[in-house]
Amino acid sequence: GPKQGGDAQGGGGAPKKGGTLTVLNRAPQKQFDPARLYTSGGGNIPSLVYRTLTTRHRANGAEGTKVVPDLATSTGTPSDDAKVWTYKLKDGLKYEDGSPITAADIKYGVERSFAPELSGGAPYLRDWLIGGDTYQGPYKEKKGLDSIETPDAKTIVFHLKKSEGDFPYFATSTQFAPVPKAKDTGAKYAEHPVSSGPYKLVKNTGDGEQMLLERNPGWSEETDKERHAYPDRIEVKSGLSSAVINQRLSTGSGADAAAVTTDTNLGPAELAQVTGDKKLADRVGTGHFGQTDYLAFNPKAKPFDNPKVREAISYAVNRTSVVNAAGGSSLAEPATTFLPDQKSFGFTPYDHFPAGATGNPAKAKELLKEAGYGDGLEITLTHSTAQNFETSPEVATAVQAALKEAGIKVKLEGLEDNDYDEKIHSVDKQPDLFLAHWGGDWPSGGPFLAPIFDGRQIVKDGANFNTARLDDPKVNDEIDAINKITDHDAAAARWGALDKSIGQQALTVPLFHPVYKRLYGKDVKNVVISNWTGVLDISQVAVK
Amino acid sequence: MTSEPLVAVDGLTVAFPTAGDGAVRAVDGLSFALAPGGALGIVGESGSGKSTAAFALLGLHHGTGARVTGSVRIAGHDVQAAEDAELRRLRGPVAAMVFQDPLSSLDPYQAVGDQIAEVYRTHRRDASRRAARARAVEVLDRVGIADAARRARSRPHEFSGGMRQRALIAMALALQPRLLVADEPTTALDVTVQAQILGLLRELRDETGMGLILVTHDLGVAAGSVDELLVMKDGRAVEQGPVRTVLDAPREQYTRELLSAVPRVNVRRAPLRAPEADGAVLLESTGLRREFGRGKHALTAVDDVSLTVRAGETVGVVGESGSGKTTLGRMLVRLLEPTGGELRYLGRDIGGLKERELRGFRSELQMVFQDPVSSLNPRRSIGESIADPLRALGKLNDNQITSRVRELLERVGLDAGAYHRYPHEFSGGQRQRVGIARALAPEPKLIVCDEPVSALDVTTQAQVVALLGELQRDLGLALVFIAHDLAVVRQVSDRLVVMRGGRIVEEGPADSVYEQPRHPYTQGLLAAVPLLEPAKAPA
Amino acid sequence: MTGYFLRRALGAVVVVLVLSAVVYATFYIAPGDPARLACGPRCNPEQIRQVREQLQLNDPVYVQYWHFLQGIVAGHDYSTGTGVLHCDAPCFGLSYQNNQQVTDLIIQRLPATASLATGAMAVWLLLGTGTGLLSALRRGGATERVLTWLTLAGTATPVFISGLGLLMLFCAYLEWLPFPSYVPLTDDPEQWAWNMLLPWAALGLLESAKYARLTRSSMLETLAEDHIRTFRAYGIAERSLIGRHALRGALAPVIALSAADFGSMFGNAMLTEMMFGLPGIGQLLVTSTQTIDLPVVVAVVMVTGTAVVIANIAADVLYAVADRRVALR
Amino acid sequence: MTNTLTLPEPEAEAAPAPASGARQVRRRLLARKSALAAAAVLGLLVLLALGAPLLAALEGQDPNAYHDTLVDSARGGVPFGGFGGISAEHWLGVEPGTGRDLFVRLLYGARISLTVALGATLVQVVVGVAVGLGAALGNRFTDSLLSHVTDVMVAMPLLVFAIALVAVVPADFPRPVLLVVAIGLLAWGGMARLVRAQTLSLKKLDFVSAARLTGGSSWRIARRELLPSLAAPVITYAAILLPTNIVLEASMSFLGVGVKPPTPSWGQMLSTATTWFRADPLYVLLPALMLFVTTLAFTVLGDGVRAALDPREASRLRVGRSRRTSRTSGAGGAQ
Ligand SMILES: Nc1ncnc2c1ncn2[C@@H]1O[C@H](COP(=O)(O)OP(=O)(O)OP(=O)(O)O)[C@@H](O)[C@H]1O
Ligand SMILES: Nc1ncnc2c1ncn2[C@@H]1O[C@H](COP(=O)(O)OP(=O)(O)OP(=O)(O)O)[C@@H](O)[C@H]1O
Ligand SMILES: [Mg+2]
Ligand SMILES: [Mg+2]
Repeated sequence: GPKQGGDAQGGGGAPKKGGTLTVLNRAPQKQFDPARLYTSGGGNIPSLVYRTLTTRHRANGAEGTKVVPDLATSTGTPSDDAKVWTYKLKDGLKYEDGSPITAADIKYGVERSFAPELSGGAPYLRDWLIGGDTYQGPYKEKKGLDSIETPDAKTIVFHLKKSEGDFPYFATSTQFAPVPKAKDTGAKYAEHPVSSGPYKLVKNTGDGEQMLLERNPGWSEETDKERHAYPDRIEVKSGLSSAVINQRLSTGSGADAAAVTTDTNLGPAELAQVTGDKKLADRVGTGHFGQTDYLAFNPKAKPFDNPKVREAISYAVNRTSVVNAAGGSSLAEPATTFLPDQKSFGFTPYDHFPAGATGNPAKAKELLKEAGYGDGLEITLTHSTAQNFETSPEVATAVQAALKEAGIKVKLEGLEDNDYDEKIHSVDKQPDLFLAHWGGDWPSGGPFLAPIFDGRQIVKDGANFNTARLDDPKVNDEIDAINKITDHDAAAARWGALDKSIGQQALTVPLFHPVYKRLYGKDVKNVVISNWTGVLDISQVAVK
Repeated sequence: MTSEPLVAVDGLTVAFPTAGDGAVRAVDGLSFALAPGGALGIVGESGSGKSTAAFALLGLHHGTGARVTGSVRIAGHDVQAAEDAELRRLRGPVAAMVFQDPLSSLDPYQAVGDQIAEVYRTHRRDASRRAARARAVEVLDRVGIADAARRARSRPHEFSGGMRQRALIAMALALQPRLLVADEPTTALDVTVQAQILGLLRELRDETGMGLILVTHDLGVAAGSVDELLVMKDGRAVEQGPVRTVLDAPREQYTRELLSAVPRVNVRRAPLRAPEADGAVLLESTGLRREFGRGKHALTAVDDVSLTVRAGETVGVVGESGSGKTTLGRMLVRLLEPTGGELRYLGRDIGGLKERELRGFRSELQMVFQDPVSSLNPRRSIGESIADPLRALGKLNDNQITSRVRELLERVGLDAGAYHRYPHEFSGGQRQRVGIARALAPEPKLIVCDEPVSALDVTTQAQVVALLGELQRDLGLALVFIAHDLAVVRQVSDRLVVMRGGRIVEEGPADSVYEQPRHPYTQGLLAAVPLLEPAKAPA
Repeated sequence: MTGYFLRRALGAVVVVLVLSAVVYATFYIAPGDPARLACGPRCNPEQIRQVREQLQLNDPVYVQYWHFLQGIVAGHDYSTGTGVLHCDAPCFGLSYQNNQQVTDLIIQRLPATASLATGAMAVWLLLGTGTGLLSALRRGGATERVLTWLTLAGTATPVFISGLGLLMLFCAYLEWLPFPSYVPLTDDPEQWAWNMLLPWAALGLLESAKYARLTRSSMLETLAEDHIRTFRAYGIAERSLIGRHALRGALAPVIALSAADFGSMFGNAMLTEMMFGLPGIGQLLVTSTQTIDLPVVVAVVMVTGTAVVIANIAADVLYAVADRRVALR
Repeated sequence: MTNTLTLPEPEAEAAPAPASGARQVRRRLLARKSALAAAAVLGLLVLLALGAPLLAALEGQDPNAYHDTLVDSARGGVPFGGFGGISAEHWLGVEPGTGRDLFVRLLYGARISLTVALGATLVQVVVGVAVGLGAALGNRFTDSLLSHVTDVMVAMPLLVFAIALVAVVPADFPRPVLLVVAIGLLAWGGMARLVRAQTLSLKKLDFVSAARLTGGSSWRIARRELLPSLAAPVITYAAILLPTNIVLEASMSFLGVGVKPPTPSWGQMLSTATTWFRADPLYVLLPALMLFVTTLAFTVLGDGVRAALDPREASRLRVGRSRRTSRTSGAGGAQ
């Protein structure tokens, strides 16, 4: 159904400038180079320092899934069937040292993300830009990428290999942040990045564990409609355990009263405690991120080559216990579609193999019998040992318990997280049945469906996400067709339809969509949690 | 001054609870008295309750679980009834104690002077730190520690055994106690040092007029140092009286036995049989050497020792503590590898053989160890220990082994039924017998006896010496008999070797060495031996 | 003496080298490709190849290890793309994750771990040794029993439970203490101490039972020694008997073992560091293990191994200094 | 060589005090009420672990069955009802999130935890004693080699290696065995040092020399003369190692390399229960309590066994107590 998400506003009264905001995080900001940050991860603290061509609309809920201009005057002007994208920079854009931001700096920023020294980042630049697949970055190939043109200091033009209607969304990633070539120190740039955003990095110790951000005098509010920058200083303390973060936020003593977290959810135990306490419950924001947790099959392997077996498992799954294992109904919503239930993704409801709330073992058994497994079936389910409430042992055991009802004996294979990650994304070593999750790099059906179902994206010796090895020309053609559409809503509808039709093949069993519950300090105001990332947006928070 | 005696003990009984039923009465109805300034010797065999009685004088059994009855009065204090505080006031200023083992009786972490000063200040609250320290130096000087002011700052491990014993006496002296209780103050020392300490005690008594209770198992030591003598057996007083009376005209049979068991250095050994001077050479060492440690810290424990042991003879080895006797003995049976020189057994050089190569004739060279406590495995029955060498030989079956062990036990004067008993159930003398039985078991050709009797009281000592002699006669064993007690050695040896600083200083037929010592060191040793009968000087 | 230290130092070098080689080999065969991890979540084969080359992961393992050792002795130069990065000896290489110098990473994190280990040692010495002394001197008392149970419970409770429990109690419920957040000693000693209090308690508690037992036995043993009897026979009060004569001997093995444990805290206090968000060595070790950041893992293990080895030498020396009867060999 | 420092045994002595036969040891052990109680508790735990299926049947629950209706899904899956959902069907309540029965899981958890703890301790004792003895009895080279190997083991950050080891070993290797091996083979350094130090001091005693004179092999000497005397310190140390090993298993679970789900172990239960301190305290308390009881029992029993092996303890027994045991005294007329 429709989402109301992100309704929290924080403490009463209008937000004012000043004060210090504390960010309590789990993972240290190990990467801070704009070239190395991955799109969806690049939106939090880095977004305070790096401005990009376009950016997320900083608004609650579904409104926040919109893309809006940032350094550019518009979200981009497409031409040639969305193969060419042109941007004009706003006036009066400056770095922290007062020097002007130019289109060449943005080009340079994009180019350096190709350097192997600065590995990381999303694959789209390589896949989309003409010449991107062989380019080795400006350190080795000084002359740069021809497919990015800067006819003047304020104009930048991108030439793509194929139509990409979603380019404006992609242009929100930090690779599109300007880097002045003269100040580039290569691998060491992250130690002293040149800020284009409202804050500059003052201190960074312990490998991104403790950071201090202060106002950037070069930034002007007039050129930036999205970031508010209320606090004078932002202090980041990470390397904390999630239990401690949530406990600190709920206690809120001292500086913790003006604290938020950008990477930590309320866990089930904490949720149980928070919901019992009205005062605390008021300080919880809800966020949705376009993500689906699912069971992935290898339909080329026995017994999953038989669609009936896959369907039987779809029927047998007990989504209530799976949701409980994932933290309960406040932290996970049962899913029957592969696409997240958000409009921007083109969500189109369907439930091809209705299992009801608690599974339909009878129907599953029936299908198994038809498939020739009337005497029972023994399969192995691979999962990660990381305690993440998604691909973790708890969820796996919930699936195991449900399939047992249908006469399927499930052997669990828990892999250490790295091992798990490498195996499930390797064409050769991929397990036949495993827990997987997939989140959108931006809120659109394209980055959600294409990597999973586009037959041309089966990656032989890199990270493969098309784990069903689906290579259906009809699907591939439809993906190409939708990519040409630059009207987001129109594209969304077609993505939804595509999802529904692929769903009939039971290549995956969607299990649930996670929901984020974010606790924040008692002095925190103007809390914005968009459905783009589901993360509390620190550029909006005020502590006065 | 009252006419009250300094010490009045009446019906003292001390019982230790045991695991089994009831308790051990270590002291049983003991009564005696000591006038101020008097000196009483308490003698008796090991385990007769001497130390237990001495401890009771200072109330040291308080709070240990031992049950003490009877009355003990020291200078008018009722020790039995005294509170802790009163006891503390008594200990030191009124009655001070000097313990047996000077090695362990001092705090290893503190300077000797500080320890004495601390004791002094505990009882002289008005004394300043400086005064206490001065007093410590004074008493250390008094007991004959050279350069006392400097040595007061040394820690115990920097002192020699004799110096430590002096320091303990100095500690007692610092408080000028009216009574000094000395529990075997010289057993751990050489004869020469022992003579000095006994002389010192005599001097102090003359000087300060303190009373002395001297606990010892050595009648010779008591003879020269006390006025009165108390002979104990099984916790009871057997005989009591002026020292000369008791020694010269003992009334009790037990006292007579005790006296006759005391080895006399000035008496020749009764020849066991016709001396066969030309027995075959069994073991021969030439220029044997042993070093410990490396580099700067190297210490040569045995240096250039050449020695011949013939079949069937006994070679006595004497020398002061640390002279290398044990080291030599261990090398002879190849428990230690020599660092230099040659060691021949039946003509074969065994000095450098590996453990594996030695196994073949291990059983032919045996040793009886100095310390009866550590030489038996406390966790195995003595029968098993004795049977071990037989098992290793692998010639006999289990039944034969058992009967052989029983035979051996009887041979050394133990009950054959003792097979299944554990070492702690035996007295020191009995344990030493077990050690001998174990050494005999594989029918060796040579036994090195390392101070086999020094831990024993005179009666047991005499028994063990007699046993060894008997065995030698019957079995034709060769013995190397190590001891620091010259009198004991004289009883058993055909030939004598005197060691000092790792070297042999004198060697020869036993009688000639004892009667005409050539080396001044040997002469000094012989002169220092305490004698039961002061009238007779060594011939 | 110098000979002794030389010999021990040589042994230490051997131990640390073997340790590093074992770690290198183990992590080399452990699943997970560092190049892929460094490359990012969605890398294509070409990118992975480039990164692998960049990280010099194509060489055989022994060559990589040799280069690593070379760096420690002679330093190493790395390309940053725009210039050259001098990594002076001892250079443990660059982190695969973000090209930080491993040596810097470790140096930044040593103070927190050292603080943790020091304070925890104080806790186990106070609590453990105190309990041990109490139970040696006053067997069967109520205080002794409670303390003994407390230390045993501490040993039987994983630090992620006891740590969180302490946080909940003192920071959330009673609000007596702020939630710990590491403040360097050099910045503000008072804040440093306040913030370290709970981590110290949690880690110290874990070790206390061992020390309680060690102290108790050691004390009983010392009290049975002859020299104690000497002073008792001279009317010295029980209290100074213990304080002046028994304590030192009894504590010698305790201090020595503490020194050894202090060393092992560098590599083994990771859960405490994670629980309290201390930017320490152990935490670095865990995160780098998870990302198979080989230079960091090996370097940290070498540093913690060195700490252990040095601590062991210190323990032996301390023991010999405290107890002169023991000779160093 | 390397250091001889280790945890000395409680009431260690320079020369081992006289001891006596197994019968007397047993008698002394039986005389200690605390040791008896501890043994009883441990026996009960083992029985509970062994009888887990029976008791589960008695309660009518399965350790892995989900009960979705018993937990409040909207509130993070906290069990309905007070005290963690204790009811007639679920005697100790249910697990948050899944509704699995805690009583049965605790019992099944005992199987793993006790196996891992005892197994790993056993491995540590065997390897530690072997290496320690080897170093103390071997020649200079052996000693130096083994001591250095011990140093390497001690210097290894344990958890990290355990993680690596678990990752390297194939996933279908039985996990409890792997945990036993991983913990046991990584953490024997302390034991080896203890044994080496004790053996070196025992070796100086004359009864070992006497045994050498019998011409027996080194192994024979070690087995007959040394091992019995090493038992006391080894047992005491093992009693400390045991809870440490259970905690280690818990820590490994916490880091995701413990037993495989859905198998329960106390460590696994503790590591997932961590955050439930406030919302469902019983969930944390139950495994924690089991762990504590086990630790206490092993410590007390270890103390008892050690004391029973020490015959000096006999004279420490109060007279009143010794009378009660007099009937059982049969062996040897000790004084
Ligand atoms: N603490 C104790 N517990 C039980 N029995 C003890 C204890 N102390 C001494 N005994 C026993 O009391 C008896 C007397 O011992 P004591 O030490 O007084 O003898 P001793 O005459 O001093 O002997 P030695 O000449 O060997 O020193 C011995 O049988 C001994 O075993
Ligand atoms: N294992 C050893 N390591 C170092 N030094 C030793 C060792 N054994 C003996 N020594 C030293 O060698 C010297 C001779 O010792 P040994 O035990 O042979 O003397 P001893 O004549 O038997 O003395 P005692 O009469 O006291 O038994 C002593 O200085 C002693 O300290
Ligand atoms: Mg005595
Ligand atoms: Mg000797």
